[in-house]
Amino acid sequence: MTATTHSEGKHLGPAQYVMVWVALMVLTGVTLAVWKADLGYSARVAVALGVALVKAALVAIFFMHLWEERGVARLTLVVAGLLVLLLIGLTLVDNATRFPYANPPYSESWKDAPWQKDAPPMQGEPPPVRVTPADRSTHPAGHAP
Amino acid sequence: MNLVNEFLRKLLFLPLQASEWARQLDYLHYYVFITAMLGAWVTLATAVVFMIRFRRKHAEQSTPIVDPKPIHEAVFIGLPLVLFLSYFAIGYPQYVRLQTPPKGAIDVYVQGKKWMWKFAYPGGPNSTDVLRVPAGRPVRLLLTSRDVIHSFFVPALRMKQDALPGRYTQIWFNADLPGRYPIFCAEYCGLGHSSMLGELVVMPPAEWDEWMERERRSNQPQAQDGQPVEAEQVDLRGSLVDQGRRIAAVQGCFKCHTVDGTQHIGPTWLDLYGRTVKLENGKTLVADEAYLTRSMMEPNAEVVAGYKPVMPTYQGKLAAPDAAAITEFIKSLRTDAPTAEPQKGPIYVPVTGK
Amino acid sequence: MHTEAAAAPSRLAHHFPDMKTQEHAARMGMWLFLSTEILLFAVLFTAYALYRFLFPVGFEEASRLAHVAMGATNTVVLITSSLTVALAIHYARQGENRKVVGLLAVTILFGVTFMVLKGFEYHHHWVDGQLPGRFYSYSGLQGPGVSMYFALYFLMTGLHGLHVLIGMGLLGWVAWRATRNEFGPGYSTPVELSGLYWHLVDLIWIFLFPLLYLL
Amino acid sequence: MSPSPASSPAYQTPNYLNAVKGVGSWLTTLDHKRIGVMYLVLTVLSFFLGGVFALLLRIELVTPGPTIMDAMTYNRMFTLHGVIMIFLFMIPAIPGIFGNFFIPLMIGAQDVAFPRINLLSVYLYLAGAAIAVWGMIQGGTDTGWTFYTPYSTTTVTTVAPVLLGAFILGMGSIVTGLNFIVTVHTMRAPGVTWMRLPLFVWAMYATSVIQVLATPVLGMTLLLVAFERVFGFGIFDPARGGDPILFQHLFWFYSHPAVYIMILPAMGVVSEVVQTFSRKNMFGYKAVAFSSLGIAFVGFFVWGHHLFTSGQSTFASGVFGVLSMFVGLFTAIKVFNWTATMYQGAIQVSAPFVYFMGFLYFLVFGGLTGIALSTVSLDVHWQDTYFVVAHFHFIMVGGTIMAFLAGLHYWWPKMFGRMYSERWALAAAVLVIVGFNATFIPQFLLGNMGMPRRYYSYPEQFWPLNVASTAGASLLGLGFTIVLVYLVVSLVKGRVSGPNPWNSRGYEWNTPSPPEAQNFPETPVHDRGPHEYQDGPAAEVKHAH
Repeated sequence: MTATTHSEGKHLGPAQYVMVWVALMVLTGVTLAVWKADLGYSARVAVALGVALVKAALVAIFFMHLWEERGVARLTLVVAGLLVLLLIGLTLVDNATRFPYANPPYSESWKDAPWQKDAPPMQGEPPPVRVTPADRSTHPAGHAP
Repeated sequence: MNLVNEFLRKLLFLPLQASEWARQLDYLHYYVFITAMLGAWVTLATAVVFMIRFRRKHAEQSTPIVDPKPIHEAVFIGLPLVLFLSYFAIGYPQYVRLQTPPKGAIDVYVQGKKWMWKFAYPGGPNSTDVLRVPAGRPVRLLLTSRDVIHSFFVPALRMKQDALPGRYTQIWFNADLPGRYPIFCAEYCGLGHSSMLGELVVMPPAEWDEWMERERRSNQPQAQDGQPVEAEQVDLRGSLVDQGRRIAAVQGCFKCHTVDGTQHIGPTWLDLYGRTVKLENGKTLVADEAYLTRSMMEPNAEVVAGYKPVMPTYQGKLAAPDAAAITEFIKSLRTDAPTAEPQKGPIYVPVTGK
Repeated sequence: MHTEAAAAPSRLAHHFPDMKTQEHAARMGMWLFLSTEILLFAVLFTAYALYRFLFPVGFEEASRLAHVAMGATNTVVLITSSLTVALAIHYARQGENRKVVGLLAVTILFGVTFMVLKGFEYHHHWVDGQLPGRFYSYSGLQGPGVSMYFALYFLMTGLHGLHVLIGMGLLGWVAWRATRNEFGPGYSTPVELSGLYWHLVDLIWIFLFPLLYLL
Repeated sequence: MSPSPASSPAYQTPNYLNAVKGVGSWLTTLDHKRIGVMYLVLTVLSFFLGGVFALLLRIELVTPGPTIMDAMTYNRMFTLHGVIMIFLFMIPAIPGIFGNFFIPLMIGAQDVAFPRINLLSVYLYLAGAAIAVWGMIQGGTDTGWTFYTPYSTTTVTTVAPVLLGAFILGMGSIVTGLNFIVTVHTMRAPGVTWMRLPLFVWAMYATSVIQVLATPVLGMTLLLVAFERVFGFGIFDPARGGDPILFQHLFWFYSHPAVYIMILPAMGVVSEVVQTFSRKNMFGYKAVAFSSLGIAFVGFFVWGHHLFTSGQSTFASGVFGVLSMFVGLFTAIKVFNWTATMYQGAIQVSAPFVYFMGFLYFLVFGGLTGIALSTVSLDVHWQDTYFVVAHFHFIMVGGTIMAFLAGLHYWWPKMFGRMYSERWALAAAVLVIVGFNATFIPQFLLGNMGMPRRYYSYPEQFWPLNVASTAGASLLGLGFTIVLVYLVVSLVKGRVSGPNPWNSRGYEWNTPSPPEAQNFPETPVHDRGPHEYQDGPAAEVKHAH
């Protein structure tokens, strides 16, 4: 009897694994390069998430042998992924379409609150401070792209 | 229609309908009730008839295989689906109407707080636990909460909306039946949840206008439990008493202690200084500066009888001058003390509706 | 009683008809477990998505405080460790237990590297007061959403780091079994399962890295 | 479970109960049947503990003001009632007892796929229960079982142990579900095709999918609440920009599907009961089987109908509202098919069937009130009132517990080889059903009147209906106690049942009662579906080899 339950002839060898690894490395490089180039917010998000998806697919299909696996494993992964999207998606749909001031104070949807300054004070809430990256340049960790 | 409405309303134990929206909602309620009852009882009666009709004759009785035709399953799926979707088709537009206040609605700010409702009207007047609205005019409520989630519920309006801490939710109504209706808190909020009761007073419009005018003229907003107001925040070097009040508010003392003598989680601060208090362990002592300070730092060492040892320690959170300021503030809270200048509550600015 | 010892000669538990079914069952169980892990992280991803949506400026500015160089190094380290695990599984199926031990040792070393780098990052954030929620005290960046970013940063990387540690433990145990020449063409399930777990840890990092460092 | 005297004929034959003796053999057993029995003992204990709390709560509510306890005790008690009933009884009971005991017997397997992990789930249950109970002794939680933030993150009571307990119980639940999915996939005996799978197994399969995929979300969410309490990270803290509604989204993403974790196994049980006692194959087998999967699937899309008044957006409420109607649809399909199964059957009206009829009644009304509740605008009035309380007790107690009792009576002779007293069983069944109606119908009316839930005291207009409800609850308590007594008595004094007292053709009845330690000496091979009664005597089961 052979090694595993997998159907014969589909096993990957070390060479293929190394090729996948090279692809993953290249993709990591692409992400970093795009980040460095700073092509703008939406491009950065799209590239970063798109590349992450491709990388994840490579790992799942080749390293995790989804390629050779029976249908159940694939189904499991796909269903789990879809549920994650469902949870994120519907939660975001709610927050995006709510009565704006039902979102956390000073969040994006409060931007144009016409009565924000006159609204009754709320306990324990921080004042809306602008982001002030003042001493970042002197900071050792500072490294704006 | 009216008779049928009254009959079904009483049959279902529903309270009075104080707005047109409530009436509309009840019509949907009746529709759902009648169709669901019909469907349920037809199904259950069928089951009972089968149970009686097809009793077992002998132990090894064999039965035919009865498999459904596609039409059976189609009916089983189609009938309830059509019915259920009709509920949604009627109910959802109603909900949208409830969530969309009309232009020109009177805005009232509602603040839920353990365990009371506070209402503030445009122009300054405010009240606790009693919401007065004019009959026949739309009112928009902007709800918020001071601590945890509360839910503003008026059964007579069939209307409920959660009040969330730190942000606003809205709802509106147009009560058209003058009268007094209970307000409940429907979201569990702790010890006093069931006593967080309020009253909605729907007044004839002319009466309400008069009341409002009177309130505005004597626009002396009441104290909000010592909560700091903007005017106070500006003056950082106020008297020790004022500092004490501010620090106490920031530290959240008023979550448990009141300054007006009402019972809460902790003893009230009104007239506390110099009072002889009885402790949990039977001893008595006089609440002096030393005791008050000790209570902040080691709150559970000497607990006043009748209270739970739930206060967190402020050791390390309160600097010594701060503790002294709070003590001074407590000392200033005396019923026999001459009244200081009236405290200013937050001023609410009207909000234009959609 | 079907203990490990009783099943040792054939490794076939009494309630399975054959090895093939047993291994299939084991792998299916592992995949289901991995899906629970994905949903465990989904909670944090949802919180991240929501707060990023609500506080885009705060999150963007805060993510610039992340140490991209170390994060990128860690990405490379984890991806490479995935390769070594994949190779270890390959050789376990061939019965080359010495290679398995070596590759797994390298993998664990990568895991240690990852954790050490992570420790440096944590240390920097700690020193600067870039901490979650009420502990946030960094004066260089203040504003809505900033402390939330660090709350999520620490929760996500912390949970991930915990998984790395568990994965290292699993791989160590498997490597120890490989030193006893246990694996071969007929039996390599433990290597495959702990390998799957390690790959999942890598998979999650592949998403964490751009989300927390680059966006 | 005290073993019977050796002289008793029921236990003269070797079976799983007497195969190995001693407490130690039970604590380390890998036998799925013994694990099922352990779950039976543990969950029934929890049920009665939760039931005592329920009765105390009802007594407190007999008068509008304080009756027997103060508000703090009341708040802790309803929290514990909820936590115990949901996490320690509803979720683990039917999967833990009947799922463990009967899935392998039904699919012709010798055990579940991972017996050691199965035993682990019992210990996770014990550990979770112990930690939660320790939390109770420490003072108890007063948040309600929903743990809504920011109340749960700011209350002064002991919340963390209960959160941790629920987290561990969740792990046990995941492990059970994972085990069942793999078992059903890999261990079916020859001839047990997917389309011959007993409907109980189908229902358990769908349940397991939910358990595996939804429970981690709850676990992580509860951990975040604990983190929030201990460290103040601010994920749900409104003062730090956190969104309390996010907690509700995450919580209901699990807890709505969790309702189906509780009711789907019940639906599976009654599918078996109605077939056996009507001597009929299921009308619309495929519809019933696939509607289980349909419920599991759609159940994930509807969580937002718990948030209609929370500040959720109007649009999101519409999406969740319309999707909720489809969940009701799948339940309706099942109800119609069960009813149609009785058509041209040969119905034996014994205790399990009476419970089935009770189940049907409660499910129809519980389900329809659920549909009414998810009608978006009506929910605005009913949300957080006693109407909701009555609705979910109709489904949970009326549905799940009726089915649990139906299954317990149906499978009791299989599990222990003894018959209970049929007369007492019928009397108790009637008492339970009447008591249940008397308890919860007044609560529907209270909800219509507008009485909010979790009320320690209430205005006087709610008084009469509360008294009625409490009276009903005492009947209900009496009924459950009678069931417990005659079932325990039957273990010692009950008539020996023989292998198949109901003449059922369910696959699980092809074993001796009680079954032997090894389920099948030879792997069974089935050439027909379960519950085919169209010809003469019970079908012979062929054996391989």
